[in-house]
Amino acid sequence: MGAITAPSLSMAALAPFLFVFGAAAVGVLVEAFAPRDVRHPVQVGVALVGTIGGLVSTLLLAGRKEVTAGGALAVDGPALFLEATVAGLGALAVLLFAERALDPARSAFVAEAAVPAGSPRDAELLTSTRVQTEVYPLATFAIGGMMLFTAANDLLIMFVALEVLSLPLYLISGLARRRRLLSQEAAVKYFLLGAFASGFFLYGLALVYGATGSVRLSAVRAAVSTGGTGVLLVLGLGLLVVGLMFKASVAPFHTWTPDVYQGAPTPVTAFMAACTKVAAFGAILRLLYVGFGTDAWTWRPLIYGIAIVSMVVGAVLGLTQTDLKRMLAYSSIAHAGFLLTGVLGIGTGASGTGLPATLFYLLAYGVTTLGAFGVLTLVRDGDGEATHLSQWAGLAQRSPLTAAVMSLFLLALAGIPLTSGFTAKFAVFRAAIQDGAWPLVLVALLASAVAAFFYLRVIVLMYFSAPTADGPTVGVPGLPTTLVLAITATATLVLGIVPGAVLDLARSAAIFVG
Amino acid sequence: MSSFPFLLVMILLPAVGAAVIAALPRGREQTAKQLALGVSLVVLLLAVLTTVAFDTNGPRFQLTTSVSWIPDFGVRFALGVDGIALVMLLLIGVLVPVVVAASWNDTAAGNRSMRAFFAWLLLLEAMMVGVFAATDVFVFYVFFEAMLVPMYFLIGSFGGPRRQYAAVKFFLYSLVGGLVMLAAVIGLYVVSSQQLAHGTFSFDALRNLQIDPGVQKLLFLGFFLAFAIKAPLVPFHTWLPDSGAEAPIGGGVLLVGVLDKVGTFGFLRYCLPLFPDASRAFAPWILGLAVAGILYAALLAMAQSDMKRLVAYTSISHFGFIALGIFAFTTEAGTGAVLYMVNHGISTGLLFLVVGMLIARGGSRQIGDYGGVASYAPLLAGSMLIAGLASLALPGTNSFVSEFLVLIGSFPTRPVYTIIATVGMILAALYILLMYQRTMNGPPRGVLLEELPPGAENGPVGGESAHDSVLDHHGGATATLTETATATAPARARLRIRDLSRRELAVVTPLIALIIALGVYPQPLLNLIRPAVSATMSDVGADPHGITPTHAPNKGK
Amino acid sequence: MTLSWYLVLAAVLFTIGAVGVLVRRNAIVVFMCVELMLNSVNLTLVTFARASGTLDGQVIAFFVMVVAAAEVVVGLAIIMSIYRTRRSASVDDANLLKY
Amino acid sequence: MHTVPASGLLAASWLLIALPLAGAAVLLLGGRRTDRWGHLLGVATVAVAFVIGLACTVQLGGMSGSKSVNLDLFTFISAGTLDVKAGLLFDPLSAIFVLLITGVGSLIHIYSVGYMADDPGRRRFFAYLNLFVAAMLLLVLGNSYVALYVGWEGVGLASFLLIAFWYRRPAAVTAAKKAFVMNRVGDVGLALAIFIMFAQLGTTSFVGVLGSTGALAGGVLTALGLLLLLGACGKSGQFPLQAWLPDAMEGPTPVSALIHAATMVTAGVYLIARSAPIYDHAPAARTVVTIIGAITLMIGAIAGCAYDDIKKVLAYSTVSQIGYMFLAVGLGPIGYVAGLAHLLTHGFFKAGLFLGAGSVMHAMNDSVDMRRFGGLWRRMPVTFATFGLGYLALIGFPLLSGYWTKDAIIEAAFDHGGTTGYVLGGVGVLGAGLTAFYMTRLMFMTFFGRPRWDAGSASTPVDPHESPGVMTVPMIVLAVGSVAAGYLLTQAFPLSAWLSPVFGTNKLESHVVAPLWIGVLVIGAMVLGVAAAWLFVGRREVPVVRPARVSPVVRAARNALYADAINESLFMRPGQWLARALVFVDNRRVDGAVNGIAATLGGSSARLGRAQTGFVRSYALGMLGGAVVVAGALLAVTAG
Repeated sequence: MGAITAPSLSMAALAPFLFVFGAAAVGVLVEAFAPRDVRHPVQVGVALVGTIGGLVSTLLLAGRKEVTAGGALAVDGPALFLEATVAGLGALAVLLFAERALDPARSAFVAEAAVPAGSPRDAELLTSTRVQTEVYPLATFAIGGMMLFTAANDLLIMFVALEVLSLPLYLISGLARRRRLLSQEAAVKYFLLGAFASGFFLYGLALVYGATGSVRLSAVRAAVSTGGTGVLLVLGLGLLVVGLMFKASVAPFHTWTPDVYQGAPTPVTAFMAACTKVAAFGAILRLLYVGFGTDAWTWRPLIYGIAIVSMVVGAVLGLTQTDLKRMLAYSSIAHAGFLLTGVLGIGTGASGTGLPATLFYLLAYGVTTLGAFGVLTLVRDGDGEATHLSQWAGLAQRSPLTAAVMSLFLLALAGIPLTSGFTAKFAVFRAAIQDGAWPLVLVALLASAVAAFFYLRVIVLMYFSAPTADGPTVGVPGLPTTLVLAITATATLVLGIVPGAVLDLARSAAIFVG
Repeated sequence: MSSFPFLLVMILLPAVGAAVIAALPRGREQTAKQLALGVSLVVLLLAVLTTVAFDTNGPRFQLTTSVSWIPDFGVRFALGVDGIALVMLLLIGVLVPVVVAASWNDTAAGNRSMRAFFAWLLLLEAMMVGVFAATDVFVFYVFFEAMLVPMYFLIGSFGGPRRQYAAVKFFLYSLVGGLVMLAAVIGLYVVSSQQLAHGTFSFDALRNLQIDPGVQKLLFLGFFLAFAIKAPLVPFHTWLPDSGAEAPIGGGVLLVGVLDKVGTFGFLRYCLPLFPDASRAFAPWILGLAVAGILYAALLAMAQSDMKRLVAYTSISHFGFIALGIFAFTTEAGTGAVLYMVNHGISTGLLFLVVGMLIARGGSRQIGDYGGVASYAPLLAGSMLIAGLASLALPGTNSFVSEFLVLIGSFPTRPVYTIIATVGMILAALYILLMYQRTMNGPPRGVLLEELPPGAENGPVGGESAHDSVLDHHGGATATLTETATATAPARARLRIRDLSRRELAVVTPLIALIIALGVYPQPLLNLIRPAVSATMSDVGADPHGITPTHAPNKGK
Repeated sequence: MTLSWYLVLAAVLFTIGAVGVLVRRNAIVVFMCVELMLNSVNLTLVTFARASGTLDGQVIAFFVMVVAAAEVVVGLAIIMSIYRTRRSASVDDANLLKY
Repeated sequence: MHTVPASGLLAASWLLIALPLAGAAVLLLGGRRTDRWGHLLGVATVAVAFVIGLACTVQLGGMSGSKSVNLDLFTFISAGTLDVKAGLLFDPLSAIFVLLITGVGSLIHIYSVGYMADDPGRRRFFAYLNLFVAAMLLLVLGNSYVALYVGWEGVGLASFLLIAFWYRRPAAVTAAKKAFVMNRVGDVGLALAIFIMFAQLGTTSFVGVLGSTGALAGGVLTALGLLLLLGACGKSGQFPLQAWLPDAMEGPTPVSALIHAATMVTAGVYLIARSAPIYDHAPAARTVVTIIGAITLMIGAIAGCAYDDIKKVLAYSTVSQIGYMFLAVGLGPIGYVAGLAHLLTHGFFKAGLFLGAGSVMHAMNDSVDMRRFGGLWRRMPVTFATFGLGYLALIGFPLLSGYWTKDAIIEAAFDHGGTTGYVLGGVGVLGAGLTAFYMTRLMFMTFFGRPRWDAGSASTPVDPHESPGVMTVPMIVLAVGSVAAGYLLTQAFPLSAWLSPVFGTNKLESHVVAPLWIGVLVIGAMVLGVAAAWLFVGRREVPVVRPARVSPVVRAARNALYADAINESLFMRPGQWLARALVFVDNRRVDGAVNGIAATLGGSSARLGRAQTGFVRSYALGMLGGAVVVAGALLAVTAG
């Protein structure tokens, strides 16, 4: 037993985490000490300062390559790129949380989560403007966890980050103000399944530890390079992958996704769909490329197969959905498959174009899907958001702008040129074909065509159908949502029309340390 | 002069115009129309100036513009035209103003606004110009796919009763083809990055690749499927009758007139030069599809009762001729095929417009609801006759030249296919005359006998209120009247079919003039087309100078 | 007794936990089964730590316990809230979201 | 074949086409403004064209050396090695056609001024007529097969427009379509022949093709000959494409006279004569031409005997007479001149007969039923006289036109030699007899016997009267032609001499059957025919209602030997059936496959969606299963 040596810590490299976690901690304190009336603005402010601070400090770190915190944290291109993505998207999600103009009760979140749904007190509070402001520190913690997830160079840190990002999400999934039963059910399902998946991840961690004697990815890599992959290591890898695929909602570990996306408050769904996907794929990339990159032929067939299953399941099941949030959930599953197509483009010795392509795809998809869910918050009837497809009939005639923005996001999700979705798809498919995976790409393309059908169906409804008499109203968004939609729509277009700079950035960022 | 970026302006101008129209406040429909007409006329002018600046003896691609676009993919926003693309730009330039004028008094159903119609129309024009002007495969692909969006909205928002089905079918069908092509596009890029220092999408660079025959076949099939759906070749055609029938007339004209030509253009521009070996290997099969399509679609056209569907099927038949000309691999047939693309755009465009004018008057697309229209609207009847004659390739009309060139050029290399294809000439006469005579000749029938609603005794004399009824009314009720109509009916006939208005005359006149002019003196266009086709033929390994006859001709001079 | 028996025991526990998640209806019990899975992992980790002669595995086990505790807090809160609404902790009753 | 460039007036021969074309354009585009003087413009353009044509012919006649004058106007189509010039060829052969077209055309234009005086569509009528003349002139003047083809289809269009001139009549509309489509069938043959020429020789000009026929293989030449014949059959109403011509009588009578008797339908004869060098090397194709001619001759003659519609009888007569011409040109060099001479004389007397029939119809409120005529000679003396002369010319009355030219054909047929010669000659003689029979029958029913027309309605009483001068004068001119043309063309100014630059001089040294005997035979047949007609028609009362119980032979003749029925059961019905079947295939199979894919996807989506049960425990099971599969797959990969 040697003396414990303090690990070397690069404070600068940790700055983004300090910002975000600091803001979260401050948020908790605010919750405890600030008077109720000022809590909401203060919490929003704190959360925004934390996330934007995280974003800015990440950007300032651009170009740095090191392993810090005793080798547990990587500060490299992919980590910084994805941290910035998460922080940026997180800030936008916080803005969606903070919207107070849409719901008559001035928030999408429940007034008091502890009051049982449907009780007299609940009905009383339904119209109250009180809000459970804990969502802001919770979300900030989740953002911090996600950033940590992408940077974790150590399976243990990865596990901790996984829990740090998951636990707040379980909670805020259940905080919807309206349709609380659904929301709570979503939280329970998400929690139980999430914990179940964590168990797999953890068992995988233990097996890898047993096989290599370490949970550090660099050590795993060294062990894999020298000794190949034994049964323990392979089983460990498989279980780790299962845990990560669950978070990334890749079929067949996707089952929670539609239910939770549908039940959770829409801003939370937006947050989950965008940020969790980014974080989970960050971890997947790091695990596979850094930890097992030298033995890609072990996991390639697996990812190949999972990608196909995910694309097909997402695209086909999306066809018959009648709820927009559920539909977007299946879309998210299909997109996870497309992303895996990019992950396959590892090349020889991680020289492929798969990594930058996947990074770009994550950014593009995150922005678009956040925007799409953002639009969903606008269209409302007496019982909250009107997410049933039939309610969207003729929306273009009620609110041309809303319909136009939604169409833009949908076309981007479908991968139509001149939107970010096309550039992203092109990038990942190119990477896969360069690695000889053209049959997979063909499947992916056909799946995109199938998926395009359900995106189109929404456009058909919005534009080509006559509006129903008792249709939903389109709320006039306040500044936060307007800002979010403006930013996401612009980004969707810019990434489609002039993606050069961002692609370059992704390429220059696409080198792992470790 | 030639340093002026004509092509870029021709893309940007309508795109900006579309944005401006879309941004106009509600109620400024008139401004929108005028703006659309103005922009489209300027584009026409630019197309003409481009033609003037084009040197037929110059390099293959001229008036090139090339800007770095996505360096990471090796994509340059490269534009340039050869003779083939140039004539297509001219066709676009002519058809769009005509379509704008033809849609001048259309009204949109429900709460929709015609501003959107004109905005989509201009956006479509920008995309179409981009497709033909691109010299970078990636740029081509981007426009190829993006073009779907405006057309999708045109069909879906302003189309007939089954417009939703038609729009989605159009979009998905094309998208499937396009996505398969995307795989091939990426594959081509990968091949280029293996052979060259870095991957590229530049057409000129790709043309010089030496691609392994097996890979060539796969890539060829990827491109071919997309183009075969777009063109469309039988059996990938079933979206066109639906789309053509449900599209608003203006959209329909551009759909069959220009949009579908992207398919045949793609065969010629991309399939042949990039994959010459595969093209040769697959040619017999494709020719089989083309010839089968000519007869199949012609027979189907004869059996249609819906005029717009009929015209759509005639187009499919004509696309068979174009494909025959392209895959015969002779300069004569290839030139004919390109000319056919232009001519088909003009003649079928006119046919579509005239049919649309008739439908706007009668409110029904069924042939059986009309009869004896010529008595009331001789100009309309005459226009339809000319359009029909051009469609059946009567000498003296433009289509004759192209059909003749295709057939005479295909015969020496592919006699059997050509002989079968000529049967299409007979069938063409049948389907055109069936439609023309049933609607225009004979005693008045159908809607012409319909009693006018009270209070409208004088019929729609002044304005064009008949347009309102295009989508909603009539249709079914008229069928029963048709049965009882007899030859003694004229006394009861209502003068609800007016002849062409001044505006409508202005729409059909330029097209008729082009039909006749290009029928009598097609050589200027042929001079533009020939060098590009020759170059393509030498790419595919055919004699660029043309067919060598079996016996040296006796030069009697 | 070799170390591998501990591993087998851990695996058996893990399996029991996993199967418990599948067969038990009560949300609390389901959650307990998850905890069983986590603890079987702890056993595995400690065994491996013993085998490799490093402390890392044991340290990780501590981390896992802490995290599990946090999970309990969150999980029970969620289950409580739905129980108070529905008067039932059966996971099969929460079945509004499907297809 | 050697041509010289055009000079003098011949350099302006394009005006021949341009003038009527311009007339048509002015009349069509001018609209109602030209209603008052449009018909005059129509007449004027054709008349001027006739004058120019005459002057050109005179210039041609005065030329020494080559009499083929070539005039290239502009490049029509040039791509690859294909180079088609828009150009004209003026030679003795085209000259006689130009004169026939513009000459007879002028007369019929003049006649139409009166005939169509009361029709509101007169301007349109003249526009179409001018269009026809222009196209027909292009057909005979073009210097390449492509130019010929352009004119060829152009006359088809004009014919279509004019048959359907009264477009409210369903019968007229159907007849027009039938004519156009059957013509197109023939056109395909012509088009394919052009394709072969280009593939083999790289050119389509008459000079290039006809000058190199020697280089071509026998099979190619036979194919060319047969394909050209197919084209000719379509245009000229020859077997098996003869069925459209009688129906074409639905058009106004001047149209029948000009297009469907005198000029357009003889284009097939022109084509075969023009392509003589091809047929010279393709004896098999040539034999087929004679056989087609002989068959058609008999079909036309037999059907002509059975109809009561005056125009239909004349139409079948035309079919039959063109059969004679085909028979002639199929006989080879000895028959060309005979056939063309018959073509010219036929142009005169058949046009005259049609104009006469038109005059009768004009008088009888547009009735065409001969059973309702009778005794008209008293009411319409001029018509009767001119019609009678045409009749005599047609049946080959000695010394009138038909006598000279038909005799020459039958003579040439016998001179062909062998059994074939006798058979063909025999058919010719038999045809002459039948011609005499049906024409005499027509004369009896129309002009002699008891008047059988009813009074008509009060507003339109039937009151037969002579036609106005503007109509009778052309009839008189044509009657004069009918009388004199035969003598002039065969004896006074022999056509053979005029055409010798084209066909060479073909003097037969000895005849197989002495011309005298042939003359006797033909006149005998004619007399028999007339006598039979007198026996069966002339001396009896003509029943107003057509007898229904007749022998199968008569019934077959009345149905024109069932040509329509055969076409219908062989092409139309199977075609319609096929089209309907294809509609089913297209909707259910081809489109059904597309929709089927969509339906399958939707169905599997719904079925797979059932797996999303909403139960946490089943989700967990799915995950566990997934984990097992993942682990298994990874193990399999490492093991393998």
